[in-house]
Amino acid sequence: MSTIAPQFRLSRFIGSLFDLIFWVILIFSLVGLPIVFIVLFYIKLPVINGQLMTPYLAMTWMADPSRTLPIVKSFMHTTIFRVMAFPGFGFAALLAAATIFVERKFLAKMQLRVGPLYCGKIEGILQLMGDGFKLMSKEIIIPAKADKPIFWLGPLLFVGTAGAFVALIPVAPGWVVANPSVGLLAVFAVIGFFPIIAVLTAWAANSKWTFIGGLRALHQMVAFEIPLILSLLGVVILSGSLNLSQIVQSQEHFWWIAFLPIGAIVFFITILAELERIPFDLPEAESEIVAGWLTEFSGMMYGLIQLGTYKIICICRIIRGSIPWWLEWSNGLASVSAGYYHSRNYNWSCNCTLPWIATF
Amino acid sequence: MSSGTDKDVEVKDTAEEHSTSSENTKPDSMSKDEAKKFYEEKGLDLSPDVPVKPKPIPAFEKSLADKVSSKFGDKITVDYVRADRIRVTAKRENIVDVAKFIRDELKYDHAESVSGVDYPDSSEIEVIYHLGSYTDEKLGRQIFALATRVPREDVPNPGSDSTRTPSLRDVFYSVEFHERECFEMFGVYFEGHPDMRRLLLPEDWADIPPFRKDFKIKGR
Amino acid sequence: MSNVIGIIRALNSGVKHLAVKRFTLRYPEQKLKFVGDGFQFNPETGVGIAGLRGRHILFHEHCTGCQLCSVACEGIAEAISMVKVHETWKHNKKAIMPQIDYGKCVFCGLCVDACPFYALYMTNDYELSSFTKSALIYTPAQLAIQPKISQDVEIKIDDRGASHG
Amino acid sequence: MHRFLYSPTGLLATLVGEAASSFSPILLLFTFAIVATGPTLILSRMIAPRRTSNPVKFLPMESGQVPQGEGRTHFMMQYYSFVLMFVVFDVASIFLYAWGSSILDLPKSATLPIIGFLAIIFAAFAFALYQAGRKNIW
Amino acid sequence: MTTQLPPGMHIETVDEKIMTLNVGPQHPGSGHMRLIIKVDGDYIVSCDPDPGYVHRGEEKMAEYRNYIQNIPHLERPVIHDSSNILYPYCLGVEELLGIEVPERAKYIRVIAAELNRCIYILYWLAIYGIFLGHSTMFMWPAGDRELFIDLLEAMSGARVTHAYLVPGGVRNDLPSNFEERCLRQVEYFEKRLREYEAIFYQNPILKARTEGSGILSRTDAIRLGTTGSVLRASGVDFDVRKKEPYDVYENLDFQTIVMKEGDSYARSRIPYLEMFESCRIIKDALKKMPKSGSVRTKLKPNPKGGNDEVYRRIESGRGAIGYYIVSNNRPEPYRVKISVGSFRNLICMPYLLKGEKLGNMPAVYWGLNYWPVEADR
Repeated sequence: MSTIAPQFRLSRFIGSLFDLIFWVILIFSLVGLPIVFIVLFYIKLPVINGQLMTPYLAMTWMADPSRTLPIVKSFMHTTIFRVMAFPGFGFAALLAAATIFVERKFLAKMQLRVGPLYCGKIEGILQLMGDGFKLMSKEIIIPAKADKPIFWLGPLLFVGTAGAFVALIPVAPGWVVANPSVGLLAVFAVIGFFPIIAVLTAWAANSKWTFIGGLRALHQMVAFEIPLILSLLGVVILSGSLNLSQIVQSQEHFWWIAFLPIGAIVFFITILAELERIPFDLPEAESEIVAGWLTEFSGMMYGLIQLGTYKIICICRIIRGSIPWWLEWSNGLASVSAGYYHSRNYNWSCNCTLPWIATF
Repeated sequence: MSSGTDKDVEVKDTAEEHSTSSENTKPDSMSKDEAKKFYEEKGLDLSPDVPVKPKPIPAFEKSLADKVSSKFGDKITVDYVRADRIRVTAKRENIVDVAKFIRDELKYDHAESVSGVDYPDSSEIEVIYHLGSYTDEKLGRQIFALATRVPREDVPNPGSDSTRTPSLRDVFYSVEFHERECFEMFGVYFEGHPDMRRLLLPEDWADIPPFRKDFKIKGR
Repeated sequence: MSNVIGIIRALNSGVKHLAVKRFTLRYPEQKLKFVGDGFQFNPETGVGIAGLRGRHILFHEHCTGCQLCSVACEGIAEAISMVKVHETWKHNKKAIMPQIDYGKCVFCGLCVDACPFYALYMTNDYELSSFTKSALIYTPAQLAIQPKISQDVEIKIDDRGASHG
Repeated sequence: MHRFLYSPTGLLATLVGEAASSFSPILLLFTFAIVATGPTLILSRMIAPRRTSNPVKFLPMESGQVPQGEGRTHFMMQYYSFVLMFVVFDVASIFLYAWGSSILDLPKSATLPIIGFLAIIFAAFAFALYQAGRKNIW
Repeated sequence: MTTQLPPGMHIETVDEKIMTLNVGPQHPGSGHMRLIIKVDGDYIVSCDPDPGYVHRGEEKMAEYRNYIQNIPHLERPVIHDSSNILYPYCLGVEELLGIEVPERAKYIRVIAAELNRCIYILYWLAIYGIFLGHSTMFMWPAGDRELFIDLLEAMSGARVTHAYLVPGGVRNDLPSNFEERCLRQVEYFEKRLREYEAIFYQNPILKARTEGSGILSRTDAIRLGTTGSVLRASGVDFDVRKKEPYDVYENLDFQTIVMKEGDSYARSRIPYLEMFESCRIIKDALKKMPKSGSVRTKLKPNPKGGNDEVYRRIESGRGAIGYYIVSNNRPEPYRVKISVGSFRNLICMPYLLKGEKLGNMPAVYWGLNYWPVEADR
């Protein structure tokens, strides 16, 4: 009998099943139920057919189809729906997944490969899901002298900040989670968060490679921050507003890129650097400093970071759309450049997923 | 797989047959000593396979060798002069002078390899520098083998026994790593080498230098 | 400016390959076609006949149990050992034949070169993986089986690039 | 009540409240993202194997060697000049935004001081770049 | 040793600021070897190569096996350039034993060696690409390598470790339609090779990363005894195939590629241009090859050399490979010394990396054409 794979034992299997059920119930009752109540507290319950909607009545929507549509409609205008689903988290996560898949597939085409093929029968469409499960079932190893709380917090903060980034983006007229009057400054504020997280986790991991990588991430993001900010100044002057929705509305007739081509190019280059894409991949240069500040992350922690990264890519793409410099042609350029120059990350994506966002 | 099922069935048979056969057929099959004897009976009794043909000594190589021998006289011995190959053996006291002469007068400018050869019968280790030239067009196809012999001790203690020779690192810079390799593999200490450390062997190697003839490979 | 042109040319070069044929062998579905039936040897001329050096095939009717293959293998991989077989051949008095351990074999084919009786050849079969080490040891009976193989894909070259099949 | 609303304190409170209401969804989405993805870590912790038998496994990555020295050290990063420039000009750029967003409402003569401001900034920037280029490492 | 520091740079060796990095043996930017690199910020202060992780004692093993049995294990250090590392061994043993090689076998050996050189360079180029973050350049050469592997497999019967060259010729004759197939694939490959130019070699990003980094001057290249593409990138016109032509290289039409710059870009470009020359050699050899004839001289079962020694060398993808074989009337050689290009180029590494930026390390390291397994032997 091999020592690597011990023999299957039914009793242990059943025991672990009960274990799992116990944990699920415990977590649901400790975390899930409070969340449900918080959510119910925030949702403004509608009045339907003359009576106030209660959670218990809402439970009956399946039994009474006439009640369904009003409930859904009213739910769609709540903040919580925006946060969770459409312009918010779920939508961004879906976009990120689509980005990863399309990028992998098209890169493979350029490199004379086939890309994901077998998982999910049709062109490997389930590959990402498989990767997710794989990452989830991998062991999380935390280095010995690491600063454990910060190390655990790193990926969560990263994903959370990427989510906060999502909140600022107008996806369609009226469809935006948060609409502050100085939205553009808020974007810069959120972008400024990422190097802090990088340095924090890099310092916490107590490894040389993460340390160098984190410092490089910090320096790179800082170095490209001013060109990024200045490149958007022209748009602000022309549209006379810092609100993203107003910037979008101000160019219904023509795009500001006609007046600001240089700023557009600067923006494109700096956003590449902010996203640590090739050729600005100094913080993660894998042939010199193993994976930069991601070196010590393993398992699902790494998965969360990747999720956050791709979410930021999508958001930056939509920003390019909502400050419409980067319409079709620029998206095309980005996608093309992705293919020729690596790889792992680049936003191929750009044109291929939901181009209508850019053109509304 | 062509015969997957067949193979699975026959696995047990194979194992059994193997174990039994190794006992039964041991005298039949040829063991290693016998095989060696077989070689010696077949091979060594015969005359050498090399047809001995007297080859003309090429003039250009001869002139190079003459330059060295006229300079150093009987301090060196010219072992052979062949087409493109010259071999000279020098004493270890004057190998640096010979090497300097070869570099400055004959225009050989780099070492291709430094090899040691162990001769336990004469209790000597030979160190051979194969020198080549990039700068001189005519020497492009020439290899100058400069050899020296150092005493060999039966119980080696690399670095602190009499197996030592002057390093040529100051003459030919390129021998640096080659001499380090020769040091760990044969225990020849090169005096004057700035960085005489182990190169390929692990740090905790505690056996005798492995390329000596008395270091036997396991099972041979 | 030259940098911009260089980048654009590189992009163009990459994009052109979107429409080029894939150069990927989808292995379990497609298998490469090899030259001939495997590596064989002509002891009279001392020259081999080209072919893939895969698993061996042993012709029991030719094998004399001379151990030359085993001796040849001794300094290389020590994969061949001579075992007793329960067969009676007139020319194989000792009734021993080679048994090959594919966990050790390096597929150099020098055993085939050593065989003077046309008894040991190599075939196109290269799929030898197994779950246990002992299943990699092939007895003379297993070595006698002609493998069934279907290998039909070749590299094809046309205007739209090279592809398999 | 009305008196309070139009008092300076009340106006400030309104402003703060509006700002909070427009920014609070950001915070909400931030928390939601953590709440939605955090359980995957817990799930991973539950289903993934956890073997603590070999302490070598928990060493930081050092290419297969036992680490020498600390990971957290004083470390010189030669691109310090970029950070310095960032600190200086990030603040300046915020003034530019304040000017830029309201330029359509300002009189034309308001452009002159900003041009002077820009001139000073660019001169300083050019000097900083020159200094940064002069020394290879800072 | 004089260091080549960037102008105006003064490294103060204060211990607190210096960080020691172990690049290797488990590092994406190293092979099976270790570079102990000390960095001061982003600059490398010193580099100490520590090879030996894959040392197998091939030279010792060769003393226990006879001349034919040495063939399979001697090609193991460089399995993707196996014909070339066997070539000098065969030449040396032929000289020791006084064997004449048939004319056709000489041409076949040259073709095999050139095909193998292309296989090696493509492999090398693929890793060069991925080291610089260019994943397209990783996939393309790795895929196109299949063309040559296919040809050599048809020739020799094995895809990677061929064991095809033997003292006295080659193991087997070419298959029937080999020449036509070889011509077709080599011509297609030349077409593919030209496509590498735009995407990789003329790419401004690659040029920015490699041009001017790790400069090895002509005098230093000679003094350090480098070989192969490293030497030719520094402006020394030396190729064993031209200077000391073995087998039929003197009849074939090709030229040596020499560049003067001596930087990483030149070192990366020379192997690429040499692949064109290899294709030329293959086509020329196919044309000039005798269409029929013997390909192997029959040897005695256990040939043994006289009391003699021989040093033969050839040019491989990584530089000159020299075999020093001593024999003493035995079927086994008394001593075999393999002098390989990788080991000779290793000495450049501390020299070139000192004062470089850490980001230039992969380009300089892999540009030296260093193959750890071969260097350790």
